[in-house]
Amino acid sequence: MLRGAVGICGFLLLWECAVQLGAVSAQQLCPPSQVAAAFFTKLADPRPDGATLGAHFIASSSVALGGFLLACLIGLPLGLAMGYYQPVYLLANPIFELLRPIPPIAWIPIVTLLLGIGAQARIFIIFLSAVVPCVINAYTGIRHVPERYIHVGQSLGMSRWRIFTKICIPCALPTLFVGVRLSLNTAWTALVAAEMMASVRGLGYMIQMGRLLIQPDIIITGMLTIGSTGALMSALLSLIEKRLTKWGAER
Amino acid sequence: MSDAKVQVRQLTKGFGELLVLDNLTFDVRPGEFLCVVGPTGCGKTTLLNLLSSWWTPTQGEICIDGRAMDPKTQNLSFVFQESSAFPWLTVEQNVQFGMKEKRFPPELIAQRTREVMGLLDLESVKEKYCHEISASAEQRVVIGRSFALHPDFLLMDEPYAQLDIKFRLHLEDAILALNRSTGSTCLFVTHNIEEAVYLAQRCIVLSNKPTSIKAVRTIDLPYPRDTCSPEFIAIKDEITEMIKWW
Amino acid sequence: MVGDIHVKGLGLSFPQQNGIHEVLRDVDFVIHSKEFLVLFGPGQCGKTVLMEAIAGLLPPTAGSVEDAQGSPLRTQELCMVFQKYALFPWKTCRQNIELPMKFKGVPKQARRKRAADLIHLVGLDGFEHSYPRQLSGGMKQRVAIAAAYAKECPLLLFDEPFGALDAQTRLQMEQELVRIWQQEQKTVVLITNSIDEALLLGDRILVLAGSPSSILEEYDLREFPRPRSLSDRPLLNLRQSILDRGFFENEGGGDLRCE
Amino acid sequence: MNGFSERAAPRRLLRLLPLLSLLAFLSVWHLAALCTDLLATPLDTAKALAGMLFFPTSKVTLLHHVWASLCRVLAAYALAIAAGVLLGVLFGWSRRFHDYCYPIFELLRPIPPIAWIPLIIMWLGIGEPSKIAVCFIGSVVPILVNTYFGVSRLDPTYLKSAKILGAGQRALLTHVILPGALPSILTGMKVALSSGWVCVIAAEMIAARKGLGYLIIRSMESGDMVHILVAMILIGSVNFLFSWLFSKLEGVVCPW
Repeated sequence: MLRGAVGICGFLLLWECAVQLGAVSAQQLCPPSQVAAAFFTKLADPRPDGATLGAHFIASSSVALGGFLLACLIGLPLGLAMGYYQPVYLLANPIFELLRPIPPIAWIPIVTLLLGIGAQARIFIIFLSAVVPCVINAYTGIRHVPERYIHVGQSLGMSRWRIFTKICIPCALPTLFVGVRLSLNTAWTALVAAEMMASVRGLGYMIQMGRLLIQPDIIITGMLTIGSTGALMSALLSLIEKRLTKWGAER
Repeated sequence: MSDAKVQVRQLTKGFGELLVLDNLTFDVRPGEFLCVVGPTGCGKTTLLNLLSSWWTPTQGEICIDGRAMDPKTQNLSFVFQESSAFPWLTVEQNVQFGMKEKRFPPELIAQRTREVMGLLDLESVKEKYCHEISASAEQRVVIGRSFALHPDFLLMDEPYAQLDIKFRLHLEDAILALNRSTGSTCLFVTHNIEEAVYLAQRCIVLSNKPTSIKAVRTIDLPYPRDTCSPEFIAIKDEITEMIKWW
Repeated sequence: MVGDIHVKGLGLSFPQQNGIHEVLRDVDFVIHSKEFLVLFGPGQCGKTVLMEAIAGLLPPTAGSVEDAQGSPLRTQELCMVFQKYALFPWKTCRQNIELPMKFKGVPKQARRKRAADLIHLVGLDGFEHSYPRQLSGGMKQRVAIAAAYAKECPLLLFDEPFGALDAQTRLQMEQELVRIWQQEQKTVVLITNSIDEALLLGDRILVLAGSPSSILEEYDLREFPRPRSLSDRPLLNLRQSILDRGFFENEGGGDLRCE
Repeated sequence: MNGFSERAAPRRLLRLLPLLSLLAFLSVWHLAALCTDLLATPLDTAKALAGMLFFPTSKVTLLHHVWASLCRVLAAYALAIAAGVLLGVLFGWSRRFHDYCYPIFELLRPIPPIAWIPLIIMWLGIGEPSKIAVCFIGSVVPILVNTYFGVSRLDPTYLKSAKILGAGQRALLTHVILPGALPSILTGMKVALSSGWVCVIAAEMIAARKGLGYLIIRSMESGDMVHILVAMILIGSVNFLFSWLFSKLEGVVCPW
């Protein structure tokens, strides 16, 4: 642990000296001290892009969580059903395979034209990108349930539905959570992209404005906030996962 | 003979033109402990999958108490070689899983759980999950779950093949005790001839592929059997000769 | 040619959160040249650690492993076959067997020829180009044995090589190992937790038990003719006497994992 | 799991379902296009796609854009493989290097590659280098993580066995560590390729003169729906092509 801290301090020190000693022009990169200062000033005053860091943060995370939860609510059951019931798989899979390769950011133009640049549009973009990992991992989770578990269920005379709910879903839970964490990550990335291209609020918009106004400290503050929020959400998610799958430690 | 618990008639299974099981016919008496032994890779697993209604036979039929076998109305249990204990349930929940699915009355479930957990000394690890207990304890959980149902027909596919020799002796006695106390009809499949002779009242010897019944050997030694006694050795050698393929 | 190997006062312990976990304490025995020695004992812990200490993978905390001249045993003079992961799945059988020779810098032609001989010796003709995942458990261990012999070293260590095989294949592989040992005279030390395997294979059996483990008993089986069968009376009596000594009682079922 | 194997569902009907769903999807698309004049019908999109591919109107043909994006991705991808595998092996292999530098990597990793675009544009302008840099960041992370995962998760028995067989440090690396970690390195490379592709499109959408991202943004600004759909289809199919090519490559590179 100690070595890790030493590593990070070294990195920050190196960054500070590089800028102070002029190795890198202050225009392009500002020292960490200035970034810290910008972070605190930005918390309070809305200049230069018309909203405080807090406002951006709330705008971003509310939209991200909205799209993410929607994606889980629709994607997970669909993936589970696709994994277990063949008709559902044959119906849903072709469309899914058709839309899957199109990356989230490619949806931004068409959604912006159709739904404008309001929160709904961004939630829809995030939903589209976050639903893909949910479906894939839910589907894989079910497909990788060991056959002998289902064999046991069948020899106990359990109906297909009970085998699905009492054996397949609990067994697939860990893979499900991998998918959920992946989709949170994708949602967060898609949000930043959407905000950078078509929005008036949010962290993505803030760093985009930072670029236009040549203020590297704003950009870096925005990036660090985005990074730490993403990490925070994932940490929260693994806490929930630990509680739900106490047995999670696979042998 | 009509008093047989399980009747298997002309059981045949082929995949395309590859014939795996060739016309197997045998009976299992109520409460009997029957062993099936055969050379490595002689279709024992195919037989087990058919007997547990996981696969449907190409030809022939399996009846329990005269009626065609049906997992919904009859109690069937299967103990695999690999552990099939559910990792998301604790040891106690695992043992009770079968009974709860068959909607046994609660007090019967409690009584049977105590009985089985006692015999397999799982009391100490009652609240633990599967990854917290040793492989032998986990397999005992599966055996407990199966015997707790007092099944009409219990199939076992070499349940402790992957366990240490020391656990094997301990488990063999536990299984025999459970077979006697619950009176369930057991069919035990194994590669290990000494194990089959130690456990079985009757032993079916299978031939190589396409598998058919080579011989049926009744073993009328008293329990518990001494693996070093001359009669035990004689029977073991006799069966080994029948199977020896190298 | 390294002669007898002396294991003197070998001790080994691992640091743990709550103090030291001592696994071995003053283990003393001699491995005679060209002998088939079996280290027999319960459970997994003590024996594998001892084997790795002899092989030089684990530095002992006390004592030493020396050859006849008193200099410490070097890894070049021995080879080891593990129970699982004995082969590299990304290499074909022939590549696995040629590997030790490649490391020693043996030229390609000589390697190819020696590998062919060894594949024939272990009875795997025709499987040169298949990958380990295409082979059965028994066949994989045959390749591992061939690879060990390819290193051309006087001492071979086997760490429960047939532990993962089914009963019949295990019996077959035990007979194969004895045949190969008799054909290519080398010193062999084998670990097992199966009493039958020890009786069928060993010239001498050393019982390793207790915690910390040490050599509790030595049995000499050289007067039993080979090939041995567990059905003949004298061997059975010996089996019974070893079991009666109750080396395992203090081990107990041990419900928690002993990795 | 073969939960379907023994079901008695009529085979014929099941085979029709995929066709059915595709038809449904196209008809919904068609209907939506008819009622809102914004969306282009599938037919028009197909015609436009064919048109742009085979009889280019503007001097910069569609293939130019695709080619521009592709070059950027592949250049960055090559760099990412070299850096990712090297760092991944270093992290997995030497304890000290891992302890000092891995936390820094962990700190920067949560920042999505797209969030780097503004900073990179400030540093490198909107020319080729900045696109390649963004794409590099997008690709190097998955490769590095998977290589590190592959190396550190390798079963220690392989290393012991190799040492016993007389392998030196260099031989350990080439004969054991790299081949052992290869399957997960390949997974990383597969993810990296599509993630790199996404990054280059994003970078082009923000500031570029050539490339699919630029094309789609220009169509958005001019409200030209057909070209947006065409660009989306192209972006999607290239991504699909990458993953298809990769699964073929995986079969050849590690047959075990």
